[in-house]
Amino acid sequence: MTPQLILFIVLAALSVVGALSLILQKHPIHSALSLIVVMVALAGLYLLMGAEFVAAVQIIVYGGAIMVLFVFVIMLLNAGAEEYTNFSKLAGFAGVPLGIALTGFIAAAIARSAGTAQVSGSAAVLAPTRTISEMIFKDFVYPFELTSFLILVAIMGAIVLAAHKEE
Amino acid sequence: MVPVNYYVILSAVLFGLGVIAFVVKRNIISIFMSIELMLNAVNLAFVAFSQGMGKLDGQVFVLFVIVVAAAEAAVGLGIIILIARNRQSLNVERVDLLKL
Amino acid sequence: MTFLNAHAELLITLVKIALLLFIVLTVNAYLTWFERKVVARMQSRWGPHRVGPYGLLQPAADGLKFLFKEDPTPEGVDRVVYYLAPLLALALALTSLAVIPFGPEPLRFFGHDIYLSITPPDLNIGLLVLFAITALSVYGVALAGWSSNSKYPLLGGLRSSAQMVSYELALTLSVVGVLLMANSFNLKDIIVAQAQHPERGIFGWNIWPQIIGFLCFFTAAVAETNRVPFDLPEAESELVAGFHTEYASFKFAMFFIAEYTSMITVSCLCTIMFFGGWLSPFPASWTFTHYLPSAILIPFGLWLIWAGIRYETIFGRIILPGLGTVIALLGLTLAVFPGVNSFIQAPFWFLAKVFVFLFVYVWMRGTLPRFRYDQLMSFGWKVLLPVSIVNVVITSFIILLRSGWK
Amino acid sequence: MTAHPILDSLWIIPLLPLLGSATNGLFGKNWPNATVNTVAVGSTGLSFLAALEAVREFFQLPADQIPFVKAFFTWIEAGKFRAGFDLQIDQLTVVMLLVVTGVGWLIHIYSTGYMAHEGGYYRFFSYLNLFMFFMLILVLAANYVLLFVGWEGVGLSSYLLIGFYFLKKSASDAGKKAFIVNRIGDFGFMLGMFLLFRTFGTLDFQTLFHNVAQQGWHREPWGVFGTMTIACLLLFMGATGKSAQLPLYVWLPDAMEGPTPVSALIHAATMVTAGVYVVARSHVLFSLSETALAVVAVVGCATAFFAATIGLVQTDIKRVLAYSTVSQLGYMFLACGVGAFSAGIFHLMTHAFFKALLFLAAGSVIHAMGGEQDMRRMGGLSGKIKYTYGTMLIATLAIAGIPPLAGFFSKDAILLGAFKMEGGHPLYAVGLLTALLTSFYMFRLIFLTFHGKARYDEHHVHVHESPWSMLGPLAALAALSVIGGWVAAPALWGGTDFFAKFLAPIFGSGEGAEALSEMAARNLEWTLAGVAIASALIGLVLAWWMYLVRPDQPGKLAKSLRPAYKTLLNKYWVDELYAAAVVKPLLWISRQVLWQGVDVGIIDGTVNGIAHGTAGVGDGVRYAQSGNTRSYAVWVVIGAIVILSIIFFWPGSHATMGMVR
Repeated sequence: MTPQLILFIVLAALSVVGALSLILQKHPIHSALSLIVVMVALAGLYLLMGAEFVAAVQIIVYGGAIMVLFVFVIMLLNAGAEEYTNFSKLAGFAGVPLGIALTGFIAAAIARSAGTAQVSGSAAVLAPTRTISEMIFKDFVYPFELTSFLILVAIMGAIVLAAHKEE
Repeated sequence: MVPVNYYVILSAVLFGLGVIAFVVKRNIISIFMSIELMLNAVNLAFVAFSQGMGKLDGQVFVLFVIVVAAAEAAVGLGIIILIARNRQSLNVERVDLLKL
Repeated sequence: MTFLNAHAELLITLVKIALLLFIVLTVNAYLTWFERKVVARMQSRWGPHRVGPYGLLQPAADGLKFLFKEDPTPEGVDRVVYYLAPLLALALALTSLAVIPFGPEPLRFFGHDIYLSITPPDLNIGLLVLFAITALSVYGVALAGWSSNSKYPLLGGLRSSAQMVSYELALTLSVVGVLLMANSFNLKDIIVAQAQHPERGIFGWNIWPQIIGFLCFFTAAVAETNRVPFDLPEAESELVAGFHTEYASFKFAMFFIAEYTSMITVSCLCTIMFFGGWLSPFPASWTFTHYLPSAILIPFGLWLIWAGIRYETIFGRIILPGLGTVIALLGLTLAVFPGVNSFIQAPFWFLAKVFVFLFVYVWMRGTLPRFRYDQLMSFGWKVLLPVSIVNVVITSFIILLRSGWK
Repeated sequence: MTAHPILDSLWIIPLLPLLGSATNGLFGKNWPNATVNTVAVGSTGLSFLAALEAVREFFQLPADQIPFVKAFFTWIEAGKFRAGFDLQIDQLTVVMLLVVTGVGWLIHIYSTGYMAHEGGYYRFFSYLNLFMFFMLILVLAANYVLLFVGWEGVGLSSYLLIGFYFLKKSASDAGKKAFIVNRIGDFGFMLGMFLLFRTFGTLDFQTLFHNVAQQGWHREPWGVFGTMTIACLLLFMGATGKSAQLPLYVWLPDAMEGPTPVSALIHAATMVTAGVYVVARSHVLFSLSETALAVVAVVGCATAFFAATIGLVQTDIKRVLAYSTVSQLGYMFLACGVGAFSAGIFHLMTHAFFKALLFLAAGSVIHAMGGEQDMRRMGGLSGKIKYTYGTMLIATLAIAGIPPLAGFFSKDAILLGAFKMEGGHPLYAVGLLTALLTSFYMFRLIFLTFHGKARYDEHHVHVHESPWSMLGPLAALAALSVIGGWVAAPALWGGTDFFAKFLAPIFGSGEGAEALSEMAARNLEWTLAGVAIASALIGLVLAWWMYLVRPDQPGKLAKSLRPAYKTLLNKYWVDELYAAAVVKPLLWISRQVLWQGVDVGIIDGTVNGIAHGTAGVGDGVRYAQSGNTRSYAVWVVIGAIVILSIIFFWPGSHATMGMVR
């Protein structure tokens, strides 16, 4: 039981609990909060793996921007608790076992795989932030530019969608 | 040191939970959030693999995924706002015309 | 004893945390006092002067008041979130202080290096951590506004979340220039990068090349901390008290402390990134400036003694001279022991700069009017963001030129 | 810079008119006439100049480079079949090229004056340029496929131009008629191409003829229907369609519904001669089949006489010219049939000149008469429109075969060829008679139109001379009709039979070089020429006597042999015959069988059946498409699981998702 393992277990448990409560909570805000918990926990896991930059971005973008947007929209639309309708039960009946089955499959596949590789937790060794930036701006420069274009389009789309129609 | 598989199994579990959430939730926003959850699970797997292989491509890819997720959130929430305006409801059961 | 040696790092960190918390909370308390005094002077009033000499005990009184007031929980609030919000706000605000380095070289203590920051000084992503925390600190306000189940707080929450998300972009972008110049996220490196030419002193700081970046950053930071002139979330004239309308007594105090703490954090950030952190403004060769702290403290202590003797209340006549003596002695010590003197330089300058920024905060509070909401938004998106982007472009271009198109 | 820039880029010649057509057709709608003129006339003029330059360069080519073939790009390639966009230029092409571009250009200029007051000005010129393009493709093509492209293209533009006044029922009907009749011919033409390809494995002229020569294809004697004969006959079928020979001539007279310049350019000078061109082009094949040649000769001869007889009684000035065109084309085919190809081409050229001139002059007359086309309401115009009269008179003399005008030499050459061919005397006799008839009805036209007393209402119709834009081309064509013949003036007339020599490399100097002693040949030619001139003069005098001296004669004559007159007047009831024999049955079949039976019954039935079936299936499947997002999600999950399980439980699969070291 190295301290990393303890940390891992704690964070993993946190994330799983968060995901569960995302499902069980009736009110969207609570779901959002639990999702934020999951994300923070994942950021912790990234740190644990030494991917500090990803961890920071995870919190800044996911936690600080995307989820804020969600919360903002929920507050804006004043969304209430979920209501039950007949079909949804059926979907639940079908979906829950299926999801479990899916999880089981993937887990089993991993179990079958001969993966015993250890994650090197030392961040300083990799100094990833610099390397990552170099990769982004050298090897992945075209995808990078593409994403910038994607964002531009998304912005325009969002504006067009949410803009009030002029009567 | 933690074996990579732990991380990957965790991501699998989270993904499965995301799927279940997608199927079970009724509120559009919650469903959207479950999609984000799945994305996060995948990201976790990416980072785990990249660390395990000692290559950073996985992390770079995660960054791209995050960017795409941001864009998706922007547009998706815009659509959701529209739906809420036109349908006065956020329940997917009531939004089954596949159009606004 | 073995236990101590085994877990020395852990213990030291815990002690440091406790110490920092104590200091920060006290500073917060007296920051309120300072603010009230300064604003009063600006409005040619006395400000607090009943409780204690010069009203020095006013913060303590306020603290007691917060503790003992009734703490009602309104009907129909979402309890979990309602209680969570202030905790979140305060916790995040305090956490952000953890990465701030107050001085370069460690304190030797029983064979342990004790750095003047809670996190180890080689934290590569210090700045990112700060931004992450800032990003999360939206939730405190937003959730508070939502969970109160009341319209003014809701509006306040909406405003604050929108405002914070918008200004966060400018905040982050305006720093990129500095990062490019230091090419590191490490706060320590950023400071060190400004000391490349020790003989230049103040002219080596980032403020000169990054003046635009600084202006953007400071503006955005003020907006992030919901201070005047960007305090719309708690605009009392339109929203009663904004997001914390429904909060009373200590939960309100939490928001209060969180706000002032984030003020301190922002001041620290400005100091570190643009004003050379703990660096002295004078060229390194001017060693005599090392006596500046004592040169300030001793006269101040003497003045305090002199003024204290002539204070009207007995209590004051007892307290103030004592305080003055302490300060004067402190100055004297600094002057006498060269080791202490050289060690104290960095923290001294750091705190001095932070103090200046805090004063600027108060100053603005005293002078500037509040923005209108649409003005706020358009300013953030149409002025701040583009300007900071332009700043980034120019900076990187110049750096590229310097490096000779490598 | 190569020695022959234009030859290396021959495509420029057809391209220019195409550009003009495109420009006018796309943008010309709102342009002033002047602009449209500039584009249309300019493009054709430029291509005329290019053609001249090309010819100049052609003459400088060394003999071994003739014919000059240039492949620009491969158009169709399937198996061993290749049809390229290859252009070719040889002596024959040179003649056609000059005729087409030159006459075409003149007629463009003329049209600017003639069409000035018509609607759809830009449309007209767009079509006209389009025609030029296709005609040039036809002429320059180096293989049958490309030639067929031009062939169909000119058919199309002729259809468009005949139906130019598409609001007039008769015009659109005439257009359709021309199109359909031509299709019949094209059908044969295509069959011929297929047969040729199947036999020789290529459709490029040079390779094809070369193969023929290589395989030492023996000449198929009379009455033998070998491959070559059938192929030639099929090709000739196409030619009859395009060149309005029996039995497919019916469309040409109706084609006069189109504007007069169109009649001049397409239905007199160029397009209708395409058939002759094709026959001449594939003379190698024809000369290998006596049967085919005989058929060509007979058909040509018959058509010539037949059309001439009809022309005798027509009263519409343009229709007279139309029938004369048909009969002149008959002459050309006669020439080809008797193997006097160069004579045929020669007549083609001269005919292009004076027939175009005739039509243009007639157009000028109609223009002067304000749209009147019936000769019975004209007369005495000679004084009023002198230039038109003069030019038209020249043309008439030329076509009638009065020396030394162009028509005389060409017609003389043809008759000579016919006479020299063994067993050709009947053909010669009919040809001679036709010549007489020709001169008769042509002068009848002249006298009815320009002489005698005016038979029109002076008050309503005020005759006026046409603008110079119309008279200029008339003058130019008149000059050509005069001197055009001298290029082929035989030694007999002190000329050096340049034309035949020029074309000799293609057709061989064979024709007319029978074993006749020089002296005998001279005498023969003298006699024949004399006879021809005499017949022409007889026709002239006859017309003069009947229509000027005793204007009451024609009426009497018509009464006295009423049935013959009726027959001629109704063009031997050929149209009615076709209507009864072909059109009605076709209509019946298409209405009863194709429409009611096939279309409604089978096709619609199938389509509707499919539609109903689909709808039914849709009704069934609809329930899967609940539109509920989450149900879709469930389906996706199921699919994922299925795929995973396949990957997973596949025998011997080691699907792993973790780290594989």
